[in-house]
Amino acid sequence: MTELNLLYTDVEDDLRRTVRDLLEDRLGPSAVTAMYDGDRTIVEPLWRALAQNLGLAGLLIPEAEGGFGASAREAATVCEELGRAAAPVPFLTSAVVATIAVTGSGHQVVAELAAGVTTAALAVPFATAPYGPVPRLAATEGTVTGSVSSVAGALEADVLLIPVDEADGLAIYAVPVSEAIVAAVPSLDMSRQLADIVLDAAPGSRVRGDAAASVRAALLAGAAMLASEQVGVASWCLAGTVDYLRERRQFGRPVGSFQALKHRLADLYVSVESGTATARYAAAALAADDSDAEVATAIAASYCSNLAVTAAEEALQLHGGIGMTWEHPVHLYLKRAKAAQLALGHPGEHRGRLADLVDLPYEATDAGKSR
Amino acid sequence: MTELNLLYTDVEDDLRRTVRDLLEDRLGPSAVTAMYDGDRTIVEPLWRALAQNLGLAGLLIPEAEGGFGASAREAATVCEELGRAAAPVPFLTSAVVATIAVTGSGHQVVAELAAGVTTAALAVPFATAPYGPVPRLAATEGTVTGSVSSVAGALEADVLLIPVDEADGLAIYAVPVSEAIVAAVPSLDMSRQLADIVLDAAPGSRVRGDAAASVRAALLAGAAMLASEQVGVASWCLAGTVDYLRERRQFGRPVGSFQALKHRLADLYVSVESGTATARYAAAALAADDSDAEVATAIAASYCSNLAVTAAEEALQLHGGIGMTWEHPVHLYLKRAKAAQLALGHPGEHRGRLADLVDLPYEATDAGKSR
Amino acid sequence: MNTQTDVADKLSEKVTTFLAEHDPVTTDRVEFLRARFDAGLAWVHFPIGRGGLGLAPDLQQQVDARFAEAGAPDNHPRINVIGLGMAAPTLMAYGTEDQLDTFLRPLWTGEQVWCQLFSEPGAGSDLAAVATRAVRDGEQWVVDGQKVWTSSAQNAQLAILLARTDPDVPKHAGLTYFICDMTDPGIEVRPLRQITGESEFNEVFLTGVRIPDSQRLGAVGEGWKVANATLNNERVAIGGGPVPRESGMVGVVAKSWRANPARRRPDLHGRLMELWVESEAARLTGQRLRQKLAVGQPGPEGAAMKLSFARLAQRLSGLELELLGEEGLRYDDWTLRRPLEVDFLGRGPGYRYLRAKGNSIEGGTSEILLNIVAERVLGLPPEHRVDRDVPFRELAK
Amino acid sequence: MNTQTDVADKLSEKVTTFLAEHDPVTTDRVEFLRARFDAGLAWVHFPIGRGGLGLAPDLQQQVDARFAEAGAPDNHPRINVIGLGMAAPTLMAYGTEDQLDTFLRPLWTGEQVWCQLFSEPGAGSDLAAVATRAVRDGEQWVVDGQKVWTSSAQNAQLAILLARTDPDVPKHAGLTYFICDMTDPGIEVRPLRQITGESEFNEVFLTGVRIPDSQRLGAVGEGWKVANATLNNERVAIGGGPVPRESGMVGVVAKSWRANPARRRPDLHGRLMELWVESEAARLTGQRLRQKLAVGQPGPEGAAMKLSFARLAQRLSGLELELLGEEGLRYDDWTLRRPLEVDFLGRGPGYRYLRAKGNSIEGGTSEILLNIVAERVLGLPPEHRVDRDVPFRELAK
Repeated sequence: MTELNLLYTDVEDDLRRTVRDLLEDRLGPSAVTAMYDGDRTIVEPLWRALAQNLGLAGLLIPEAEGGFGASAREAATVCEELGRAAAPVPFLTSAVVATIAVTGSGHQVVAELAAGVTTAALAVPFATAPYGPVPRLAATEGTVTGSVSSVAGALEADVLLIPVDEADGLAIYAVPVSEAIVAAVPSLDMSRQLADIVLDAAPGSRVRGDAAASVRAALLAGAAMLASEQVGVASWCLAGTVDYLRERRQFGRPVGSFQALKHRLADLYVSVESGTATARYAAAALAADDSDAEVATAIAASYCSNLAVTAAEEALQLHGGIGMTWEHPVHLYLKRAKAAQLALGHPGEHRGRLADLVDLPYEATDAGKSR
Repeated sequence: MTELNLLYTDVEDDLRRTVRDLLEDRLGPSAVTAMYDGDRTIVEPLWRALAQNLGLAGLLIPEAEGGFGASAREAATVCEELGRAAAPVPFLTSAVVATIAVTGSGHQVVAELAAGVTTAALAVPFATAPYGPVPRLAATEGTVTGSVSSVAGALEADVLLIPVDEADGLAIYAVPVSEAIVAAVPSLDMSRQLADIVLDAAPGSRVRGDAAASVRAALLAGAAMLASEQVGVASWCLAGTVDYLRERRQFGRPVGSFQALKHRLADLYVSVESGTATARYAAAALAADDSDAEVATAIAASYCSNLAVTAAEEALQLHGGIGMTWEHPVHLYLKRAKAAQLALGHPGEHRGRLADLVDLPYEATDAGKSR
Repeated sequence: MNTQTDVADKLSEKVTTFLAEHDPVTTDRVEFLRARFDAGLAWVHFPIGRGGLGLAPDLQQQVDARFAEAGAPDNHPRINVIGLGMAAPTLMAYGTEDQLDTFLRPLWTGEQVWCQLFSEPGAGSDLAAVATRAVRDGEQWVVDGQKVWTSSAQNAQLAILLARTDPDVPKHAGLTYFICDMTDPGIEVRPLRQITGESEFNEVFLTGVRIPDSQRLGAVGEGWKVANATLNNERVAIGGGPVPRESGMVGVVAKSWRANPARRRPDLHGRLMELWVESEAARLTGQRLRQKLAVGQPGPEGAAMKLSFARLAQRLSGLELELLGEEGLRYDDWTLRRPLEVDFLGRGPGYRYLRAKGNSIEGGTSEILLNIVAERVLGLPPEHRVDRDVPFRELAK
Repeated sequence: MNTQTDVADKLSEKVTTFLAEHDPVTTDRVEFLRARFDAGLAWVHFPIGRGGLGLAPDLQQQVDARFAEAGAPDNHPRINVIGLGMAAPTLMAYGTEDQLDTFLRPLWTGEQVWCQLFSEPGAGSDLAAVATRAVRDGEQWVVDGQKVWTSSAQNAQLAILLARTDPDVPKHAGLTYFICDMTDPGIEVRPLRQITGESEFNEVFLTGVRIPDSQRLGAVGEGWKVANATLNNERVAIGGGPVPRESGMVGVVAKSWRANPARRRPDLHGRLMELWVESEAARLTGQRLRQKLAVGQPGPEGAAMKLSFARLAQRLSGLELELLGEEGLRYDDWTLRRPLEVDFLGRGPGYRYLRAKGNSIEGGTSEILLNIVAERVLGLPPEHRVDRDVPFRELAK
């Protein structure tokens, strides 16, 4: 077995630089803060620039289907940068999760996604883990009826991809948002605001049947890419705090010279390095279609979910009072991190799946399933 | 409901002082260290002084049965001091657990225990929690046959109290050690060395039938008193480390002036205070025969078991290299703490029982038991 | 002869007499409160003539209970926390007779609400690094600077203010303590929004604010000593009576666990039980501390309580969101509000999670409290201080 | 043209030739090793004539593999860890030609085992606080003092020694580095027993030990610089090839979990899975670090690896005892032994628990490593140092 490369390739470094430059240029923290008061004007132009100008929308779509044919490694690099900027764009929900759910279906939505002219969202609650059955709606004669709550990416989407219960299994229907009631809900993380969706005999187009594996693959890749996003969040928190404590002076000396704080930041650094390794491994395993990909994802998802929360909590505490204010961006990362911890499977769910996969079952019997 | 007093009464403070003076006078750490090489000469005279001269053997036995008629509060105070000195005496095993198992039986062993002329041990593995069934031996025509492993206090005992399976439930038989094979086993904590017991048609005297409640009460009180012992261990570790770091100089200043270490010791202080409160509450609740006594014991046992381990681990680390040596007493406390964590129920078992008692079951159904 | 009971009985009689003379239902609210103050029943441990009777502080509880029973109006203590808890004892300790005459009664009756102008953006945990300047101009002081984290500034008539009167001496030596009129035209109050979306606190900008020298508390240059008296009052307040099991955050989470059987998972249960046990440990530690204080064994252990409280509130509110899953991803309301009190239990779980982050920062960060425990409780040596003997002006900012 | 392959091929040829000329089975062991040294196949990155060929260090692995394949005797590298890993590179960097002639070959062949006389009871983490004195006496130095934590002292013929030659200058400036003969009559080695019952290390007492000045390494007063070269070699050693999943302590605990279904409980499972994930994270971090080093992106991240390793070893070995319950209360053997290597996996769980406590102390405590990460990786400001400019003699001990 060749060892997977856990470093960033030159291509990935270039991609990172491009994305980072664009975000530094176009997105200030105050624009994200404004979203908490309902001002979402930043989203559309920023996403258009990333999706179309940089071509990120079609990053994961095979060239044959009109995309870039890049791998999870590159997508992960993008996610890291989006996390680092707390960027309010639907890359994860549209270009990763929705895209993987429909790739290979031959449906026209794939080409539209590849071109970045359509943005989509898989209509499942954002908390859904890749391991269990997903909530499904009902379809009759080409129309879909039902509701789904707390969907991420729906507010930015043109098309909703609806998991539908058919006689022979799960199907995916594409429903234009114009045919759905999409109600924005106040969300813990307004940089990825959720929505409740209601469909009442909404006309839909059947994208694919036998879709359980596709949905599972989509959510699994989502969890793996979210881990890289969480690494980005954690890296920002570490770097921002180090910078702040190097400058901030109290008791006549830089606050960053106090040993207790230094040790906490050093601990955090060790964790960020570890998280980076797990997220890189998950991305590399998915990119290589490695048999260890599911294990790798569960490791990265459970580790990085908690890492980002810890990093953001430490960042806030070590910033002191200023970290509690609306003006300072640290809260944007705390909210992003805490919401991401609950998204696409809670760390405990990932560890539970891992226990099955690596033969460390909870139960005293060896009857199989661990919960 | 009157609030239970969580402070030490004057009587308890006097008792503490008496016990501490005797231990400081008679027991150096080197005597405990010597036990790891098999030298147990300290045990018998030290225990005789405590049991008979100070009368601690009969502390918990009602005056009507020849004892002092003191309560769990006083016994807990004694346990704290024994923990603080890592004292190798069978107070917990004989004067608490064995004594409570037979108190009220009317058997002559009670009077002998009260006088301190007999030392006893309840023959159950030291790891046994108060919540499940205890392992039992078989009795035929006044003789007992079977084996029990890893029993604490057996090496110091004159009489073994054997849980025996009878047609109508659990009984306790008293068997003189001279009729048993008691094999000392190398133990993690040699200050409370364990033994394996084998009985081959050993003649025994039936102490009581219908003994399940007595055994349970004995183990529960044992767990509560062990919590106070653990507080004593933790207090020694904290105080010893603070003293050491105040004196020890590195880099031209007292090591105790480094902030990272100060914060860790301050955290430990907070935990020791909390542990003291839980142990005091458990002792007070048992002394008052409060309906909350089982909850109080489970809280104290689960909290203080981990507290003592944390305190000893921190003490070792903060002592640096010297803490890893055989000469320095810190390892005696680490071994005592780690063994105590596994004794009379693991913290997880206590929390599991607590979950049932306070209606926080694990299972999704409300079928009752939490595991 | 039990003199303690004796005193309590006499006090009870006094209340009875007062209530007979002042019908709590028909008397005007402010008149009633003024009369209660004048009768010495406001804070019985204060001296006679100053709203008290020179009695033991623990007798206050029975007096308050009697008035509450009788349906008497209270002085809205939660609206004037700074005044009652911090300004009043500091006034009592350092105030001149004139100052006591002027300020104590309207403070206690709630006619004047007080706020605190200590914290500054540049100071943070280094409380003495106050940069707000007060310059003497005849019988007045002229104050310029900026304060922050001021609760109730929008409602307050008066403030306790710490300002630098001499920048040429070391940090702690150049401060003076004032009573500042919040209606001065040089005062501007701006709400400071917090991560919860709310604005509990304010920034206060002082521009040419004039304070008569008669409103100086303590000597010029003794501000740090006076401020410490105030701050000690903040930390001493450990709160009154017994706290039942599952109070506060642990109760919220336990309730949520009981109500959501479908969300139960073993990893969450493990953490729930650990935190439940720790919450009980903290509750019992508080109980033990109260018992110690009652028999006169006080100490700086209040710092330890605050540390535990903050840690538990944060960990439990974090767990609550994890327990709720999808529901935890939603937030109740981001609208800017200006509440006068924190409503931990009335708001949603996301609010609790965010607001609890402040518990380890406000009123002394957990890091400062750990220093206090290490140095004052454990006797560990202090950090090397580079700012002790340097004139404030020369300290690098 | 791939010059790298080219070099590797030529090296391989050289080994083939050597093996043809020196039958690894029939040649006397020491003769064989001496010849291998002389052929430059001992450590190929050392210069020609010093056991090497001046090649890249990563070529050594293939050479060692070839010799192992051929059944050649090795130089018992685990018995002479200090000599090979620390003394040799320091000699190479600071040794005179005479010193290199005298010491390198018998060091590499294992004819002379080395130990390290740096640590002292009074110094601890403050490595430069060496109190052992070396006083010049003509062409010799006379050394008196006490060293500690010396592994292999009972087998060593030689030692690298750090001693104070000038107490009147600041701490770091008064040290000198020597090669000390362990057979000198002034040397007394006493086993130092550890909490496991074993004695891996020794105390070494030096009384009037005489060292010729020709055995000084580096200039008088430059001992700290030379010692740092040695210590950096200690920390660089991150170890060679890929590490499979569930290696080391996590594998032991996972195996125990699989073998003991009756002991499974949800709280233990939660901790097992957390530590399993953390162990994987640490393993992948190590893999990533190796990949970085291979493409020449080194850094001080080795400190981070050591921190993770110590923490995991301690937490996992603690969990193992909890998982075992009653069995965890028993210990395998308290008898005093003097092993030359630590046998983590061959001994019992109690031993593992106790021995792992040393992982965060030996070779740099975790606290010192955290300082290193904070200052050298994150660039946070150093602590205020009070001992930099004071003569060693005047520092309070």
